[in-house]
Amino acid sequence: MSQNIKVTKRPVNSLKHALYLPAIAAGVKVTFKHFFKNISDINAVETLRYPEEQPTDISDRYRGLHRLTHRQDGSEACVACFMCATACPSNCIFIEAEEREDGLDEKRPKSFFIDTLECVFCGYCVEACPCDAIRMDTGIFSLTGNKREDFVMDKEQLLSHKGAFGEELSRARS
Amino acid sequence: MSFSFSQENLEKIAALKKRYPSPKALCLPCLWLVQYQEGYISLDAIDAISEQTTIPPMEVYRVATFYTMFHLEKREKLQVDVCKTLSCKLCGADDILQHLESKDVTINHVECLGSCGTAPVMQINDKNYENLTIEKVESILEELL
Amino acid sequence: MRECKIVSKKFHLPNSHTLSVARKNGGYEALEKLKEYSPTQIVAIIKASGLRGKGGGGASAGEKWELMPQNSEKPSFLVVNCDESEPGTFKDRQIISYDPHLLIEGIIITCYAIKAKQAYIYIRGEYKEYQDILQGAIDEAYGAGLLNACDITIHRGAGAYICGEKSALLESLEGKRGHPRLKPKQKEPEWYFGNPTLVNNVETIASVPFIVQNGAEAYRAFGTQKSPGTLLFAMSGHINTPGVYEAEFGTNMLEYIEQYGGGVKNGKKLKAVIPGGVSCGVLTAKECEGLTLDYEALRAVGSTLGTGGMIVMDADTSMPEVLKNILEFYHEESCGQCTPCREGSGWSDKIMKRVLDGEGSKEDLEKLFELADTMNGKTICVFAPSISIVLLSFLTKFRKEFEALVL
Amino acid sequence: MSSSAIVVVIISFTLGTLLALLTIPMLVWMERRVASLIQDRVGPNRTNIFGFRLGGIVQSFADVVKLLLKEEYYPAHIKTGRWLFMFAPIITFVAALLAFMAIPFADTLNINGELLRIQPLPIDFGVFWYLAIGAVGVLGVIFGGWMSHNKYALLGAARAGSMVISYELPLGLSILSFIITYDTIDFNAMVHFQTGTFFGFLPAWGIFIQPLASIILIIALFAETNRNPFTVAEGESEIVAGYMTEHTAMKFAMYFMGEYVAMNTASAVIITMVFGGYQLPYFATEELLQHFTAFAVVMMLVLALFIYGFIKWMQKNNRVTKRLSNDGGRAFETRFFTIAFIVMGVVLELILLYLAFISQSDLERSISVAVVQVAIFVMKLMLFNLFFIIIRWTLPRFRYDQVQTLGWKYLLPLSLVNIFITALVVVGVSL
Amino acid sequence: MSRVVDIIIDGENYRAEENSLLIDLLIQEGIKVPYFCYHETLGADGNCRMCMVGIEGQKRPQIACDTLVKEGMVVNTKSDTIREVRKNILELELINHPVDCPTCDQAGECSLQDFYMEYGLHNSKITIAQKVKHDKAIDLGANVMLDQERCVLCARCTRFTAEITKTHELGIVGRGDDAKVTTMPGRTLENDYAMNVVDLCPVGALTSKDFRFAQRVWFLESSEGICHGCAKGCNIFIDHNKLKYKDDTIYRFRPRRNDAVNGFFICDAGRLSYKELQEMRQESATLHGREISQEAAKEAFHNLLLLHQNSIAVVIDANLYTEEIESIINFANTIDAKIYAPLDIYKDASFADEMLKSSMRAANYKTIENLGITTSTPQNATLIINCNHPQEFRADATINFFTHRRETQALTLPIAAYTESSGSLTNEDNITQYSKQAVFKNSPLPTISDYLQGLGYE
Repeated sequence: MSQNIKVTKRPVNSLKHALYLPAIAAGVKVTFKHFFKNISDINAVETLRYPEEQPTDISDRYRGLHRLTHRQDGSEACVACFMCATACPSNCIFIEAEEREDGLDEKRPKSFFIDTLECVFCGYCVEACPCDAIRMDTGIFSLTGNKREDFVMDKEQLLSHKGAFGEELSRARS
Repeated sequence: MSFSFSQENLEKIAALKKRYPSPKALCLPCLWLVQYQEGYISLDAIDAISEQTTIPPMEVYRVATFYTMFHLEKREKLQVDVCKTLSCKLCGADDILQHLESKDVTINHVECLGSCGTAPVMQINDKNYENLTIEKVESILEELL
Repeated sequence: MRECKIVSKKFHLPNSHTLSVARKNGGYEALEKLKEYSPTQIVAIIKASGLRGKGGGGASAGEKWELMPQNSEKPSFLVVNCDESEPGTFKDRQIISYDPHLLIEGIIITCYAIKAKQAYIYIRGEYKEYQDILQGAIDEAYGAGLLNACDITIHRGAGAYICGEKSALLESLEGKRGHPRLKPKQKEPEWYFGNPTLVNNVETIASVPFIVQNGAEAYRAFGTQKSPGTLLFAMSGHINTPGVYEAEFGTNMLEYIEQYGGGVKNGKKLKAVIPGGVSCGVLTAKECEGLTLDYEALRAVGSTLGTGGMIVMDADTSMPEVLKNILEFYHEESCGQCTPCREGSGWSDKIMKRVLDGEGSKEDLEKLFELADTMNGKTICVFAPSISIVLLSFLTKFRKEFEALVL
Repeated sequence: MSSSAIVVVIISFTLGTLLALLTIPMLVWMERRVASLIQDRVGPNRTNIFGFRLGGIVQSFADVVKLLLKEEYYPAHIKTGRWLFMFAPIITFVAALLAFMAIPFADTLNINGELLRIQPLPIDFGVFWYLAIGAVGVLGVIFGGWMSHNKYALLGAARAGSMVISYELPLGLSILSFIITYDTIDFNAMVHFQTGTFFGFLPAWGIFIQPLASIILIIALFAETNRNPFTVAEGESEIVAGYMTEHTAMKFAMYFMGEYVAMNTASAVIITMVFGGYQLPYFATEELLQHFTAFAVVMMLVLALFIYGFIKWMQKNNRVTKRLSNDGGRAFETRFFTIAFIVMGVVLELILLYLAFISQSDLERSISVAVVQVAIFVMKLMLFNLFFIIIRWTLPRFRYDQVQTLGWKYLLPLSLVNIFITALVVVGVSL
Repeated sequence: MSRVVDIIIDGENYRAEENSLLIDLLIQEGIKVPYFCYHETLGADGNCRMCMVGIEGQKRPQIACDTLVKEGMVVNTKSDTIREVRKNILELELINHPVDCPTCDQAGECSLQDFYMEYGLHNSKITIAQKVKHDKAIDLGANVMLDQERCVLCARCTRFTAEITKTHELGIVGRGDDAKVTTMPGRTLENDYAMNVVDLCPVGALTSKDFRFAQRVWFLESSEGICHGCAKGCNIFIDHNKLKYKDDTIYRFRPRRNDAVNGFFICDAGRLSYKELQEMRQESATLHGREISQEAAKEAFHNLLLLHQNSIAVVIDANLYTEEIESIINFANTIDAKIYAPLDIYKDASFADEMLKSSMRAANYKTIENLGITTSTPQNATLIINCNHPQEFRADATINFFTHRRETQALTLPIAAYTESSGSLTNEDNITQYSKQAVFKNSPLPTISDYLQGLGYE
């Protein structure tokens, strides 16, 4: 333990440090360097010219818009256990449960809303789901709408989202 | 389809009642009587037993499901209970069972019938058939079917 | 090895089940002694004889009789346990079919000793044929006026191994499911509808007339110091002449098998013996060498004498299959009252099935060991501990055969 | 008052107003663009009117439109003093705007012997004006924060108020040093004082004459304008948005723009007091008038070179990367502006040519010099605004206690010492 | 009364009655002991084998529910062996459990879950295909749903129907690992206390059809209240929850243990009474069936009082809290009104039984009696102020304080229901109990005493 401790010496309390101004100058030098380099050739700046250019480096771990996965027969994998709603730090998942009649399970969501305006995209719901029913693998990173209501995703919308990285069906509920 | 004990059985029950400190003890004897009378134990019969023994119907039902020899459903075919426990298995019960597969009977794989010394053994209608061989099974079934 | 016939004296006689044959051969003579002895004296004689319960546990019968109150306001009952369901055991069947009057005589004496007016014979449901013989004998006895002092009622079970356990048997006799009762906190008799009750095995009761007639010492002349008397040992499995043969305690096992059983079938080598019904730990051929048949000697090799029903297996027997068969039996027969037995019996059976199907792994065997540990001593009755003993004896003594399956 | 005087007053007032207001979008744009360039980004460059993007400056106008059209929202919990809540940002904005009006943009214009100040408010006590009006701005902040009935807003207001108190003192004391040195409270006279050289080679700028007071002045003005590293009043990490947490739409825009106007004013004051104001270094107004032809020729050369350089730069940079097929009309914009700049350059060259060689009118020459001085002033102003911006994107924010420590423990004693030394030197020199 | 003896549990001294059950002491002292089958009212059955403890001098662990306290007993509940034993037995309980917690309403208040977190936390050794399958979601009737797979066969429910209600509807049939709880084929669970088996069930085998899928229990807030269904005054938990953007809603009533009043149980009628409590509420003041503002109502109230001076009768509902009744009496005295509380309407002999149901369907009628309020119907009054009394009275004018909407033309003021306010009640056995406010509505309704205060009385 003790050999892992790295003792960093405090900067000497010299006049140079106390004055701040040299440090400010050094900082300004750095910013100026970038400023002049970029102003002389702005296209050398490596940025993505969105929206003409779309990102190509979204990994399968990227937390995009949510979706509800399906079972083999196309019905929802969700059993309305409320684990996602419980785990949700921003309380943006609203579920109502009902009896499921097809015998695959006992319970299913009657309604399932995610208020994406309240959502912080932390992915806890995906972690919490025992049925692999909710995922954030759609790769959808931009969501637009004209009204607040447009951002409240209902069950049908969530089910209609496609996974961007293969694997359409729930792994836990077949 | 309601059930009522036959007169003969009612007399038997009355006689048995004197032998036990409580009518509750008659649960098993009554179930046997029902099974012999009807061939199986119907829910109506359970109610009738309940009446005789003062045990609630559910308790009678529970007792009936506990013991393997009581049947809650009508059984059509000839019932052949073949012992498959260790001694019989060691003496070739598997061959007998395999042979019976082709017959028009219901085969019940039952546990030890208490005839280990005369294994393999099967029981049909309370009668034991011991020291079975395939030929013996053939002749027994021929006689019964 | 000397011949000794205390219980099986009349077995070989034709029509031995009839009263006349029984009378001719000394039946009901012990009843004369009842005029000499008081009930407590009879209990003392039984205790002095060292008669041990022959249903498997081997507890002293006399001590049990002593627990019965002599001056109780409540009626006392005698229950004869004829629910002989232990695989490999079929001795009580011999008694009730070949010498039922011996049993009736024993019951009369016992009822006298414990002041019971009512005796029940709880017979297993599968013994319908033998029940009829016994019923015939009882009717004869009634007819002869022998049963004035007590009534004997045959109570037929309906196929539940657990009803051989005395408290489960009483539950069943009370018209309930055969669930064993919680152990009593102190030494006390059994209770039947709240009345003191004695529960003894058929053979134990059948041994009583001899003791009463000839005295405790005559009985002690047989057997060993700690296990006096005789037992109807049974043999089945891979043996030339299977059957029930009475022998005294302390008889050499292999000699017994050779002499009565005619040796292993087809002249094969002996592989293993289950000494007293499947609930006893299995013995390898090596362990059987020089082993005497008494409670103490078998306990010394980590098994029990049980009911004395030996199952003999020859060298070609697959031990995993034997174990599977026994586990199937337990799975089927567990009463399902308490958790370790209910779930453990089924689970061990399923694991064993996996192993036999070739889908098992080493962990499965480990699981069986753990299960055996969990089932041992944590249940209401001794059903689950028996599974545990069987599992452990098979798995440790024939480990190689099991490991061959999972590799 | 003569008609020419009225014309000059109107022109300079218009100039001042335009300079103050039109620089807002410019400064917002600059802030964004400079920030992005410093951070290796591109910055706003998409908004356009008929394809004209003006390097992204259109974005600022779009934002103004957006803020104007936003819902005028009042928090429901504000039950009393709603008018003050609404009025507060206006105070800040107007105060900063008025303070700017005392700054001279060019030297006094001599029209037919009449001396006319090129100053929106032709007053000779500009320093006092600035000190008086400039300090009112913080009232808007305090009112706004207080009337918001919001703890974060109140905390922000309290921070702003206490910071202004801590920094008004060093500010005033450092200005006092300048007053002692320059012996005037007139901005124009101050600029005059800074004409010429110091020790023969340095321009006689305040920064060289009064280096300590200059630095204190600059630091104090950074604090006064609530600019980084003194943005504790709106420290997002602790108090959401400080005093403007509850302000939305145009009310927020007022604060926002007020900050830029204040920054602009601060820059103007610093330039005027420390960096020689509208004056070209080394060249006084009189010298320019005397050697006007030579000056005009130099101007013609500089202008030509500048326009050439600018067009080249524009052609290089007003493009999109090769990765994109569609350039959104930038090639057209570049072509248009290339032509426009050439035309403009030619016109300016011709005017200069006319002034240098054909025109003999003194009035025309002095107006030309005034125009050049205005241009120089604007250039200096923008450079100093750029400095403000660069500092903002370079330095992290001070902690609140550090702000107070700096103000009270360092700047105040230093400025006092500086007054003492200045007084000694001034008295010593005059003896 | 038997002897009190000293025993040592986990190294600490405790005192307990000799020959009492060890598990009772453990539960009472808050010493963690897992158990399924034991229940204070149902006694020991000894079938779950979870409550194993070590007892010095015994070579094997013993079940605490079948161990009697003896002088000088040394008990160990925390040793590694005991933990291991509990873990192993728990694992056996879980072997045939479907582990469908996501769809199980019991999740969150399930003993299996709790014990698993405490003692298990192991990986399952069984594959799903090997589990014993039983029926799921069987409607037993009486609002009880049965899931045989989740059952741990503790037999609490069957013992409840056998010993408490003596109706014997439920039983464990079959044997071995095929054993399951069921009713007789074609017969249903039907007794007035049936839903108590839902509370008794330590796992999710028996769940309430009424509460099925309504809420997850961990969202619910439990408040202590008193049932107003009859004069018995059963103690209940009021489980309610205020969902985001919604109002505070009650989802179920659960019995709360009080040995002096109701023991562990409540009747089904009381349990389901939360429903009508929340329906058809009077939410604003009405006059001639039309909504009016609070101010207008106030004015109308004063006008009516002035108009009918000296001829006013106040009728008090026998379900109101004592505090309310007292403030109404005060008010009546100030305006010189007569006070009535007719009790006949509450009498319902068909409701009564010998367990928990009383024939008097008014929670606080004892207070009315104790205070000596006239129990006849009001006579000769021109104005009747009806404080939520269920009966309708004839008079020239009426002022109603109602919790629930009724057909009336008179001035009606909405008041808070009993779950929305707190107060004391005296039950038929003269036991006074306090009921806490459970529900906090987004826009709370005042109580009658709030009104009277607001109107300038008191």
